[in-house]
Amino acid sequence: MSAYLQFEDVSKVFPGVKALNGVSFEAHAGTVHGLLGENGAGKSTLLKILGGQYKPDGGRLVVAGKERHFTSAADAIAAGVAVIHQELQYVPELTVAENVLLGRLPTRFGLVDHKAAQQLVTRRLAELGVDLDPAARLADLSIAQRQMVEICKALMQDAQVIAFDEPTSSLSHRESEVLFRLVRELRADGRTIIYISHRLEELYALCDTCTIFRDGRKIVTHPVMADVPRERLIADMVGREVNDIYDYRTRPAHGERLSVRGLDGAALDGPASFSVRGGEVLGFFGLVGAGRSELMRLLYGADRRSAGQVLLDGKAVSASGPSAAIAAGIVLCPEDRKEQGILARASVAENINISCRRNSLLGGLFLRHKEEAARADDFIRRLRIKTPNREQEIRLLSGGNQQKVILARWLAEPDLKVLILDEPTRGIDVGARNEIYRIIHEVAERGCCVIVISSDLPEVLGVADRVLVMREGRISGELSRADASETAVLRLALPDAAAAAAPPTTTEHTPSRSLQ
Amino acid sequence: MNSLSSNPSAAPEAPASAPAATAQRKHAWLADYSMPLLYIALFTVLALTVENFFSAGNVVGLMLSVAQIGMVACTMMLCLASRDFDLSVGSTIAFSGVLGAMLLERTGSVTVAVIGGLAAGALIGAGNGVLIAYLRINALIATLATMLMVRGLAFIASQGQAVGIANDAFISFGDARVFGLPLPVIVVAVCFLVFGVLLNHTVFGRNTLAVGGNPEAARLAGVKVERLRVWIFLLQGLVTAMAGLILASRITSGQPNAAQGFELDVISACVLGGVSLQGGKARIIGVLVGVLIMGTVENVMNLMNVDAFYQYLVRGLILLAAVLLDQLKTRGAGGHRD
Amino acid sequence: MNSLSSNPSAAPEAPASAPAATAQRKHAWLADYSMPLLYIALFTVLALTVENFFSAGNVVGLMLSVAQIGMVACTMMLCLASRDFDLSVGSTIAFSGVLGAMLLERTGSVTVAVIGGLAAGALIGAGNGVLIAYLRINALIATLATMLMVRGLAFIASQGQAVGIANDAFISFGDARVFGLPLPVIVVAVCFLVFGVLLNHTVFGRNTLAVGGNPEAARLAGVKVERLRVWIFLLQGLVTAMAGLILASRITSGQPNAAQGFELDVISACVLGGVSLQGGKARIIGVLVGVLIMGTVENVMNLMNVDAFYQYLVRGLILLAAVLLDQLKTRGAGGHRD
Amino acid sequence: ADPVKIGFLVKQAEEPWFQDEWRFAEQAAKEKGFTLVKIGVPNGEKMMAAIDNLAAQKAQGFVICAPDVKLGAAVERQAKRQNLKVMSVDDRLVDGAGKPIASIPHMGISGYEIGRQVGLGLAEEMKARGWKPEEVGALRIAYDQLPTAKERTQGAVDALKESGFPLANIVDAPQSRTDTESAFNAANIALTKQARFKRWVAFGLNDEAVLGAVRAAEGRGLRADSVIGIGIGGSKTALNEFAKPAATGFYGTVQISPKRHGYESSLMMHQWITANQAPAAVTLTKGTLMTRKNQAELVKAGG
Ligand SMILES: Nc1ncnc2c1ncn2[C@@H]1O[C@H](COP(=O)(O)OP(=O)(O)OP(=O)(O)O)[C@@H](O)[C@H]1O
Ligand SMILES: Nc1ncnc2c1ncn2[C@@H]1O[C@H](COP(=O)(O)OP(=O)(O)OP(=O)(O)O)[C@@H](O)[C@H]1O
Ligand SMILES: O[C@@H]1[C@@H](O)[C@@H](O)CO[C@H]1O
Ligand SMILES: [Mg+2]
Ligand SMILES: [Mg+2]
Repeated sequence: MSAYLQFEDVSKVFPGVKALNGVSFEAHAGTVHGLLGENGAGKSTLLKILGGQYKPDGGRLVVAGKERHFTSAADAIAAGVAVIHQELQYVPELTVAENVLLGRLPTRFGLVDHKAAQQLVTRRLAELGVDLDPAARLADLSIAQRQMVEICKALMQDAQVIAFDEPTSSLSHRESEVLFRLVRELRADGRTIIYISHRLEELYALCDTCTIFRDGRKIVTHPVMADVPRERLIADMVGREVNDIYDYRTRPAHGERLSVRGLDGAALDGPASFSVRGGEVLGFFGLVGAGRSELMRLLYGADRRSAGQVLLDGKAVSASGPSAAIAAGIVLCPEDRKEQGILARASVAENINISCRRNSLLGGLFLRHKEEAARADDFIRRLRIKTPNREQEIRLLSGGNQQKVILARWLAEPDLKVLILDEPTRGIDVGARNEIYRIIHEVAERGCCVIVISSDLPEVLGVADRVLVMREGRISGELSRADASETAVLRLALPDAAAAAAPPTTTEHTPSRSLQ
Repeated sequence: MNSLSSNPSAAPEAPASAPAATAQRKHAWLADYSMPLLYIALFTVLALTVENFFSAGNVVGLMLSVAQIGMVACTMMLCLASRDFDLSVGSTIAFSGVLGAMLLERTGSVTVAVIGGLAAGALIGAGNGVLIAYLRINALIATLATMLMVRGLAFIASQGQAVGIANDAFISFGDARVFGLPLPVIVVAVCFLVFGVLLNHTVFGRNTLAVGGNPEAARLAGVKVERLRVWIFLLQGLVTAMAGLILASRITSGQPNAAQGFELDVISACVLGGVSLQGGKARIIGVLVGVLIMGTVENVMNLMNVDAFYQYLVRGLILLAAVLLDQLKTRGAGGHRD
Repeated sequence: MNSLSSNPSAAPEAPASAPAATAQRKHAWLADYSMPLLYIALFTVLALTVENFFSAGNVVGLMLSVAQIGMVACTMMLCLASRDFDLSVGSTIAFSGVLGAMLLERTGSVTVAVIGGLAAGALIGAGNGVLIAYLRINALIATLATMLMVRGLAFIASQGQAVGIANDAFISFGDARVFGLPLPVIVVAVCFLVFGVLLNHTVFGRNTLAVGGNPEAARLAGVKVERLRVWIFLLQGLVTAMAGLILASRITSGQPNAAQGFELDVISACVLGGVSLQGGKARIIGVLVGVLIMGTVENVMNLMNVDAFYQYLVRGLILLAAVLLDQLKTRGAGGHRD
Repeated sequence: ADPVKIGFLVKQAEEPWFQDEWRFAEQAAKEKGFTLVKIGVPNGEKMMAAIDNLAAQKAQGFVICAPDVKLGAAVERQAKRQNLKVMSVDDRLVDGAGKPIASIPHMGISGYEIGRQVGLGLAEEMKARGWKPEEVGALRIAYDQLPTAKERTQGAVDALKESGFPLANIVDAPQSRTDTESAFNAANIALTKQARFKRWVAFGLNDEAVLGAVRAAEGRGLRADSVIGIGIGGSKTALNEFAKPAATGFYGTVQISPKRHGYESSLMMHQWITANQAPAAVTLTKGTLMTRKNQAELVKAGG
């Protein structure tokens, strides 16, 4: 079987960064080809070249035996290439149907046939097994649902080559399952599929072949992925050994520090209460839309509370807004990096220093530039943030590295008492994840409370001392680390009916603790 | 320019429960129609309280007074929806009027005058489009520059003098009545219809919104963003030139001084009608109401003999009241987070 | 937390090869300074070719001619950087001047006049801020409304007539020279200095940029977005009022008609200087150059006796040329993602 | 000695009136061999800059029609500081208290007087047509934001009043800008409001304003026989109306002569600079009522 898609010696240089350095590999029809590599290794850049968004500085791209020089996304689409980019690209004010059919709305007598569009999308969504209202505006959907829209948009093109860039990073369990099924169907249909992810389980579950990148170079292609032990993959990717990724150690527990009492707000289904002890890592699990992010935003003062109180070390924390929470030592690392996290056009250093600088101002107003620079450099080094320098605009960093910068922003808080991480490792490579888990433990060891929200069940189980589960806007149960098995947690997370019927699981992926 | 749709996760999940969905629909409906309802309420109150307001003569006069603004607001809406901006419309009105009058004077042919005026407008618009889409010049600066240059051309061409129009066929454009309505009013009504359909029921309109909502997404989906932009500006120029010709026919001369500050009126009417300066959001009915509110306020103030100096105050207050009312309604309707 | 770095292999990323890094620095530098360099080049050419341009008298006159615009551009920069917009500055200039002149007339006290004028400006600004930040009225509409209302107040207060100023102490504000430079020029220089420091070296400035770049992210990072917005507008009002008072002292009267269209000039100067209307980007040196270019073009056209009608053309062309040149340079300098 | 250079600053460079003034000043410059520097000064700030600019160009004096007459003190100061001779044209400069500034010679015509001429013209034509004043409405297209505009229309109102026209029949139509369309809209509303009048006279700041009123009246079926509009300026706008085959409601315009203003004022300034012969403190010119009948000869005379 000859390769349907070939990259030959492809290079791409950005100012100060060699994003791709002579990369060659090929992908065959009817296979899923995984791409792995650290954050900033160049994976997304490769897909952007494939999708016609970037022109390569050197090398050839061959699709179906023909050399291609795409000058726009339209060219790539015309050549039967569909790319689902890492940064979601949707139009918030348009409907699901319009987004899905963007660029190819059906017309009748020159007018858009809204009815046909709606029907077409409804039908395709049903075929794909995706539960979405075609008339809903994208702005009204959750991130996971928007991600599904993006996927549907690409699938709608009936392309021969379909490339996914970290599609599951904002999907939870249920949608991921849908996606996996789709990918398998596409493979069975003889399409050529490129699949990028940092989640080894899903790569093992989906990919036939895989290629590993590091620093813009191809390290190796494994023709049969299943044969390669994961230690080997990790070592190839990171360039070092990573043993126990979660690195869990037991810690002495302190008394209760954070107490959340009867917190309620628009998006919750009744008041929620819980508490966290000093030095404790509390995991929050739930399906998408379970209300975890909402609860944390209420705690943080980001949304208006209708009832309830937050006590830290026995003292009530003002609900006047995030600034009050931060002043009290509570910080939140939000789940939506692009919309709520980064200041896209500001530098890496600025993004790190924005909050903590208030503690080291000169005369309460003036910045200490040297100190800020040093702090930024320090975090760039410690978190291995891949950037040419601290002055680089953060939007030019790879997705995973942006996430690290936001983490650094909060780790830089000198008087941290409560660290809330909402999906902290979304899009982060294995090596860096390991690093983040170590940080979580260290912060806890200093006596802080750490709350980790994650839709990645193994992750919750791996880092937390205790797990709270949410379902449909309320806390549905609590499990100690010892009791928190995957089935136990899922039982609490799934709606009652579904739980009774079939506890769908991650079981299909190798249980994640095997990473240890 | 405040943070309009900056909060994506703010809104409810789609498969919301049935009653919630109905409530949401209802709210959406309210949000959609709060402006027209508001205007109807305003109109009724005025009809009952202000003498002479609700007379055929006055209502037609009111519509005539917003005819030019209304036409141009239709295309300005597209322009703003695609996240652009056009300051050159006032100058284009003046220039096309002057040019049309001059061509009429020279050739005596209405066709030549109309085609010449329209072509000039389309050219100016396309020029704006090329500057903005292909040369990537900031829309504010680009159209400010054309605004200056086109005004200059209007002065130069006419030597600063009004160009008289004597041709009756041409004058009747602005004068003629169909079903009792002056032609300009009919033209503006047709414009609202055509551009409403264009916005909501054509690929062109939907792509315009997409480009404004997220240009990158549109480009990645294969929309030819640059070409679309040029078309939008070209249309804008064309319609503006038409407004300029109609104005010239109404005042039986092409005046190089005409329509100064017009651009701000048009943009304000659009924004008042809910078009977002951040792009991606536009509603033709909103624009219509925005235009009508602006015209009605002026009309009523003059009917009520409000002192010229106090008119400034009243106009400002009404603007604030209109958006605030609209604001409250939408806020009540659907909790947004921030 | 230093054990974090305990991992031996956690060495810093090898930064890209040295020449590449230098090239990047150079590009960044070019992008930073292309505008000032451009201006210096322009100035030199003019000094060599235009008679009387490079004389102390003319250069001082030029600086004086942009004094008002310069002051207000400083705060407008902050306003735009935070993704807002202020159309009310022209009216505020007029109103503060009229008010100052009236207070002077009534009380004879310069202190009362100055404090009164400044307080009015601050109040207007704060009002804008509250409307926009707390009542969430679109900045264009909100400041358009204040623009109208404040202009109305200026007319009402003065009954439409200029208010004469006879007080010599007050007049000397606009007249006095320090080190050979007129006071207004010194004031505008101080403004650029102060607001440059404010933008680049204070939390206030950084937070302003953050709010403009991504309001939601800024809020979650602890920035008190609403309060900051109000402060920005308050400052804007204050500085504008100061400009209004200085103008009144220079022209020895408070004129209710003053500074019409001023807002567009100021915003254009800022945008010309690279301030993004999308917020989050501003550079004080850019604004300075933007202001200087606008003033210089006018100055030179008058020195060269360019015909009034052709001045429109030239001004438009220069605007385009300036952004195009700047554009080309930054484009040459490298990768933007879109 | 330095070559003679004279500035000519006008408040609205785009207005035909000032274009003409400049044109005639240019003619004087050519005849006398001096350089004329023309600068538009739409507001006080620009005016100050323009005077600085003149000094930088080593001009010796300037003629000015300032954007506001109350800028007089500022003009005087600035001219003194820059050591420039100054005289005013069209609008007479006053100090803060409203008194004419003696040290600045003036050539022009009072806006109020022009307005009176308009009012008298209207009254005479009404009489000639045999209209009863109580049955006639008078449309004042108002732009009171502009002091000259207010002065002019006030003059017309006063003259009408003196001729026995009832004050109650004068209807204000405030325009929002000074262009024809705004005048049209304003007039339209006023006509609605006072539909009881079947005959109208109309006046305003300039020809454009009156033209708007005339067109609005036509829209309501009021034509030449029931409308008398008299503008100010004698501009092309007015001539265009007179050129139409049939008479319109645009009955006349008070023509003022840009020729004398432009030509003579710059000659005076030249004389002042070269021969140190100061102009007379005040030179007043007069307006002439121009109608369809006399327009041809007036145009010829005006050049
Ligand atoms: N437009 C750009 N300008 C400058 N640098 C860029 C640009 N795009 C990407 N880069 C850099 O190129 C490198 C590769 O980025 P890329 O996004 O391809 O990484 P990735 O492998 O997808 O990482 P991740 O797993 O974090 O998504 C990174 O160092 C990134 O900072
Ligand atoms: N402004 C709002 N008004 C009403 N409901 C809302 C609002 N914002 C969010 N919701 C709903 O609240 C629920 C909780 O959503 P949330 O994002 O907190 O879930 P989550 O558990 O954090 O899941 P994930 O973040 O993985 O999507 C969802 O059903 C969401 O649709
Ligand atoms: O402003 C007017 C101008 O329009 C012209 O009529 C001459 O006099 C001035 O006062
Ligand atoms: Mg990536
Ligand atoms: Mg969440």
